[in-house]
Amino acid sequence: ACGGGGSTGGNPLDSTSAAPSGSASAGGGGKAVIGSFDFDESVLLASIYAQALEAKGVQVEEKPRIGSREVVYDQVKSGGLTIVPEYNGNLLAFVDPKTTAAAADEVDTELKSKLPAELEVLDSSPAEDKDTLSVSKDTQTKQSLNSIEDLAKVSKDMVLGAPPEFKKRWQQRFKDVYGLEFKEWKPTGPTTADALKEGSIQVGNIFTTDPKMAANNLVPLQDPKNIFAAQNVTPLLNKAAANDTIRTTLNGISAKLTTQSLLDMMQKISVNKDEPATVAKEWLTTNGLG
Amino acid sequence: MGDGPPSIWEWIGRNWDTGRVDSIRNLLTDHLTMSLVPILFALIVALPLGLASVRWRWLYQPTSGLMNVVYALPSLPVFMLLISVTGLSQTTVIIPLTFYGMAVLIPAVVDGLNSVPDHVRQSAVAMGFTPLRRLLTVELPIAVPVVLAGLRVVAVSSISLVSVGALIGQGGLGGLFTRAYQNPFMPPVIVGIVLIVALALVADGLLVLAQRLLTPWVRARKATTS
Amino acid sequence: MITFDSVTKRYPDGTVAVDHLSLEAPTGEITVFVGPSGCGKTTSLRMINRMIDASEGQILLDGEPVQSIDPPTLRRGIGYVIQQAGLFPHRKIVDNVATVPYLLGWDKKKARARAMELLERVGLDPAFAQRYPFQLSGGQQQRVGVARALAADPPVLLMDEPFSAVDPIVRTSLQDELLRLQSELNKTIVFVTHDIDEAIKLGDRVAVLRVGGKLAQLADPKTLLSEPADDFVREFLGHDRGIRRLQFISTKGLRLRTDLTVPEDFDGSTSEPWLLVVSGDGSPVGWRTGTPGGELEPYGTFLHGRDSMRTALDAALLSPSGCAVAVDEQGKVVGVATREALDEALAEAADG
Amino acid sequence: MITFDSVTKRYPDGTVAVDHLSLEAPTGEITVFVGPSGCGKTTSLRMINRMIDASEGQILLDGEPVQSIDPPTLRRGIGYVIQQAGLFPHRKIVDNVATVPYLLGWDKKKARARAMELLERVGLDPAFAQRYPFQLSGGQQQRVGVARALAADPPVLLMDEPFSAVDPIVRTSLQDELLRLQSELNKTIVFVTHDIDEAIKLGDRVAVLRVGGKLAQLADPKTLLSEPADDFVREFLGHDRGIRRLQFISTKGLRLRTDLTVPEDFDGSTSEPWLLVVSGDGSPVGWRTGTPGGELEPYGTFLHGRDSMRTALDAALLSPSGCAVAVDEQGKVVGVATREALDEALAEAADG
Amino acid sequence: MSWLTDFLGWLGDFFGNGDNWSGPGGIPVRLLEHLQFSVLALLLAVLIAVPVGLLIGHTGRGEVVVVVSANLARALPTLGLLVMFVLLLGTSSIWPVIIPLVLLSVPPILVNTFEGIRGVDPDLRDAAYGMGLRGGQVLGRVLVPVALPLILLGCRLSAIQVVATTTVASYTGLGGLGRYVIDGFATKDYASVVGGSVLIVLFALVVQILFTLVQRVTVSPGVSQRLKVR
Ligand SMILES: Nc1ncnc2c1ncn2[C@@H]1O[C@H](COP(=O)(O)OP(=O)(O)OP(=O)(O)O)[C@@H](O)[C@H]1O
Ligand SMILES: Nc1ncnc2c1ncn2[C@@H]1O[C@H](COP(=O)(O)OP(=O)(O)OP(=O)(O)O)[C@@H](O)[C@H]1O
Ligand SMILES: [Mg+2]
Ligand SMILES: [Mg+2]
Repeated sequence: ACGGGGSTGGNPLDSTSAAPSGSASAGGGGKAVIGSFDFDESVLLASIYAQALEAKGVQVEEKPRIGSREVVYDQVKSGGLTIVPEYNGNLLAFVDPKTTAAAADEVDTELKSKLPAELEVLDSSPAEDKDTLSVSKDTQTKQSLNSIEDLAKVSKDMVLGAPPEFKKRWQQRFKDVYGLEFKEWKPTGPTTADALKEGSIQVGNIFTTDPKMAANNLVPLQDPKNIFAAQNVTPLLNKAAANDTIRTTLNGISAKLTTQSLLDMMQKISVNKDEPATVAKEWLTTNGLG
Repeated sequence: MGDGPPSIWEWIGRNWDTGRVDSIRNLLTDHLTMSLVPILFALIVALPLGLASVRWRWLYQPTSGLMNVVYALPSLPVFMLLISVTGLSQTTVIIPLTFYGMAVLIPAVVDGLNSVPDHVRQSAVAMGFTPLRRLLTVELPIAVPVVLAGLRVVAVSSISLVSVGALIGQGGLGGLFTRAYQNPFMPPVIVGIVLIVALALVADGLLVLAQRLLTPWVRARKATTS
Repeated sequence: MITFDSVTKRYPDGTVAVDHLSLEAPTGEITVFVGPSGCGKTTSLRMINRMIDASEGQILLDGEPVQSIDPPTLRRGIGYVIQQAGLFPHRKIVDNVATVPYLLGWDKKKARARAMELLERVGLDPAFAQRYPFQLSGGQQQRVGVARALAADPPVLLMDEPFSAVDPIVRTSLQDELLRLQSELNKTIVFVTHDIDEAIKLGDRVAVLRVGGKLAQLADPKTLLSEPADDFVREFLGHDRGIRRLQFISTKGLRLRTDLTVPEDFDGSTSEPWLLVVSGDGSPVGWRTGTPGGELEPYGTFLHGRDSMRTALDAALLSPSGCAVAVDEQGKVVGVATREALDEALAEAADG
Repeated sequence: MITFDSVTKRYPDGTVAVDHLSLEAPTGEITVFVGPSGCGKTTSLRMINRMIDASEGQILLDGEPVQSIDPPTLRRGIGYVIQQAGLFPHRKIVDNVATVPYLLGWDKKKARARAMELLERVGLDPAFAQRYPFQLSGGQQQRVGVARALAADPPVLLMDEPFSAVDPIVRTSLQDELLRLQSELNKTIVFVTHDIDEAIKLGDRVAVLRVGGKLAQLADPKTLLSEPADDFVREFLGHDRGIRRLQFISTKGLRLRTDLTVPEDFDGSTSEPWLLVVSGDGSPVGWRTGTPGGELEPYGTFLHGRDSMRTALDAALLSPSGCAVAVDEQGKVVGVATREALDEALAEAADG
Repeated sequence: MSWLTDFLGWLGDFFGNGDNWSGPGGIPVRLLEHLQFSVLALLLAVLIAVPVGLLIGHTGRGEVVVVVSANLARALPTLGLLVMFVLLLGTSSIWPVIIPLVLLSVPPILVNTFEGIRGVDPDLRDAAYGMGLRGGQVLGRVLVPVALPLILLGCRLSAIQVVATTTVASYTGLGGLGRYVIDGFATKDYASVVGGSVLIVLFALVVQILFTLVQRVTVSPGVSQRLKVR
């Protein structure tokens, strides 16, 4: 769009309600507005950050489920949000769509250099939640699929299910890297796993931490060309609003967070329908961070 | 925290008042704000517009035509278009709902005023009422039942329409639906639907009650005819 | 007194509803405007209280031009009664009646007391006071309408077809009630109707208007019936003009014979062709022929001195003897009006 | 012939609307049901075409019980006219009239031709055929209602207060129209009204019902007026019963004098107290006294042999001479009915 | 004015983008999908509501159904109902979306059909029976033509409802024009949001106009003119 001169110019989807809310009397540890994407894992991570920071005397405001990265990123940049739990690989791909970095170190290094000045990322945690292209066990055996490469020959007859924003992000890269062209891109969102099971899609974009993966007998296809980069949980901060209390606390969390614990927590949320806040609290307590 | 999903009652208990923005209680408050404010605004705007349309008859045709068009506009795209002006705020939901309310209330005010029998109006004139006094003490009171009937429709549909706002993150209880869809789980959906319907019924009931108190002459008529 | 001085009303669309109307409605009398639909009756009436303003000419109220009075003030001093009563549906009967007193700023208590008094005056049970209009019948509503118009005791009353929406029986009783009230109150009443019978019954003077809003004739009812000014009026007066005229001739002067009555047990014979059999308490039983035996024949009665010649004639036509039976208020026979006596009276009436 | 054989209608709520009603409506005649509101007139009428089914007793149509006939079939053979005409708003007038012919499967062209014929018959301009009902006045709609009921030429016609929603003048013309039609068509008509005048004007026989659905009296109008069965009927018949009865007495036998007319230029004097001045073309001009000079006095006329004694009496009462002027259809003077002649005729009438 | 230029800019971006005009996500396809869902839902609603409304209005039995459904339909949140059916029935077919769509559009038609039939002047009904029309004929030849303006009004309100709900239904994965709005919102592609919204609004207006035309053609002037005269 035309980012014209007037104050109303630019993308209206920027002007989220996440504008800094007034003059909060900065307590001991300052003030933080923590946002999250509109899926449960992000809400969970944000809640872990929030509760840990609160325990350190930071005044916290939560803005859960704001939307996709496209929306949230700009909020952090503009200072509307202070902290967002990010995934280093996708963040990098977002900042620099042409990147080829795939390994965690590589990604982190590149990310730190490419981020605009207003933003910073803290330590990446070992906990990882990768995007995958997954198929049902049936499909896998029938089409003898193992990796995304195998998909290229049959993808023209297949329907891909993913969140709505997935297409815009990946369509071109799938084509460039693996030569994938799907018959149709279906915006399935949270119902992707069910859709796979029912057969209304043949390939689905599912997170590795999604407990539905195992529950529904789905198989993630290997990604030999590392199109999906490392996806370690990494806090994204607005530099101006951050302080050392925040940095230390969040780095402390990242150090203890593992893929398994993420999986466990997601299991509780997704299957047991526990509240992300409760699950977060539990984890903090167990790890002596609450 | 046990294994397996909680029952709907457990779920309500856990989420009722967590002190977080998306606790059911907070959603309820948001929902009420976003539905009641438009009802109020619509009434405030529709009264003078309705009065004007009755006084200057040529005004009615274009006004009602426009309101007909407004009423036909689907809410979601209107919310979306409005984002460019008002951003992702409650206002974005409140403005269209106000217009939908007006689309129902303006005709209601006009019908209400037209429901004043001509002979009643004439007698008021003949008895020496000044125009303003006639409007306030004769015509408006007689129009009340029809206006209230319109207001009931507006109240109920506003309350249920607010939930669509969840798709732009401003849906009050509608937030329960998007959340439940993200992490497929029925209790929030049920709670959302039940609370919204209950809110609507309560609002409707209050308006019926208001009608009874305001218009005893109408209630009495019903009692004798049924 | 209300004076129309060459009043013309031309509506914006060019319709001339009233055309140079000049007439007077005298104080304390009922003046009736009558005429076919669209002849300008309502328009004329409503120009008096300025619901409509005259295009030309002027209307005077006791000499003062109504144009010079502020409409709401003018109207508060003029009672107005219309067909559907125009009661306020949202107010109780008592408050409906007290509307103008409230407007005039009377004390609430006083206004209500006045309303209660008026309800009684127009023949309504005080229990109705606390009801709403819809709970009353059409006739009762009309009575409330009259009470409301009278509430502030205005000297002038305008009535636009007030009784035309009620059924004939109630209508008659409302007319009688109005005449009774007027005999007590002596208001200056202008009454609009399209029913010539009503006009003749109620009017001290009747103004017949023709379409286009021209005055065709202004006269007292009797003169109207006997001397219609032209074919239009004659036509409008319709059938039975001669018979209806009898209504204004009293039976007071009617010569009665008292020698034609016999008790029930009488069985002699006389030279008279018919005899009226009277019971012990003086009420009529029936006619018998001069010779005894045979059945009693039907008879018709009239209230001597109170009923009109019309009733007497009707009574005469009901009995084979051709004689009408005169009775008093108790229903006792006063005498018999023979055909000759009636003829005499009619001839006299025809002459004058 | 329609026969009510001890018919009772009890509504589910217990109301007895019609109570053991037995009467006959003879073929080719107009039978009128009259009575106060709620007396069961409508109920009785609607039991004939089975819009309502009788609770007890039966109704026979030319001897056949209506119960044995399938209602729609029965109704197609019976014309039905109601107050607001009940025209189909979505159909043009011509199609409204042709409704029953269409139902009976007539050819469309034939049905329309029949409809056009009927429109003319009831006195409507054929141009109305292509209009919709809302474009017609109440009286015109009512005419269409009658035309529609007659479309399939049913032998029986049921009419429920068909003319009560139109104004008095139109009403009179509709009544006249109906009588004219009936004189041509000779249908068996059952007519419901609450207006006794209408009943007397239209009915060959009048059935007076009292509330509760009991028959109070069944008689021809003349008998009804002269011999009401009881106080209820007498009360219901109302005022002027004697005068109205004259309506059924023809002026045919009325003795006329032809020696009382003089031309306009006559200025002699006679021994007669009054002389009728007649113009060159034979129409009456006015009364003059026996001695010449003085103004001409008003007069009243009646159509000799066509008008009733009521009109003759009225005419007599309009002139100071007490004599009624008999004229022919062209308005030419045929003779003069003196007061004596009238008295004679009235006495005769009173006797029987 | 910058607001307007922005707006026109977004519109230009959306409609000027050739990709938006072809393929499974192109405007013609989305339009057709929207049309299909709407027509299918409306058709089903009409098939259910009109006969039931006629029956209840004609016989006078079951009025409660009408009253309750009218109130409930206004109170029920569209989005909630959609999510509920999708959670209950999955997304393998369009029925989980079509069912709530139909559910929500039945009541306006039902209520208006019922009111239309019941509101017909009782004298008219009487006259029809009196002339020997049978029950079905009275309904078909008299009541329906006279009640048609109201029946069509009900259908129009339903159509409006269907168009709006179909848009919301895109949230649960249904195709149609709502996709542009939902996907655009998710990817912060406001041009797509604006373009989609404008398309939907135009679509709704066309539907509105279409019904006005249908009304003009099918309602007898004897009925519609009479309404005007009043
Ligand atoms: N506001 C108006 N504008 C134009 N013409 C009018 C208006 N009001 C009345 N008229 C016309 O003026 C004439 C007189 O109307 P008015 O109401 O005074 O008649 P009316 O004698 O009271 O008739 P009715 O007996 O029907 O009440 C009629 O021709 C009527 O159509
Ligand atoms: N469907 C019904 N259920 C119960 N009572 C009824 C019904 N229809 C009529 N009645 C009652 O039956 C009686 C006769 O009614 P009907 O309509 O035949 O009277 P009517 O003589 O035609 O009166 P009107 O002159 O007012 O038309 C009345 O007391 C009326 O209230
Ligand atoms: Mg008038
Ligand atoms: Mg009746």
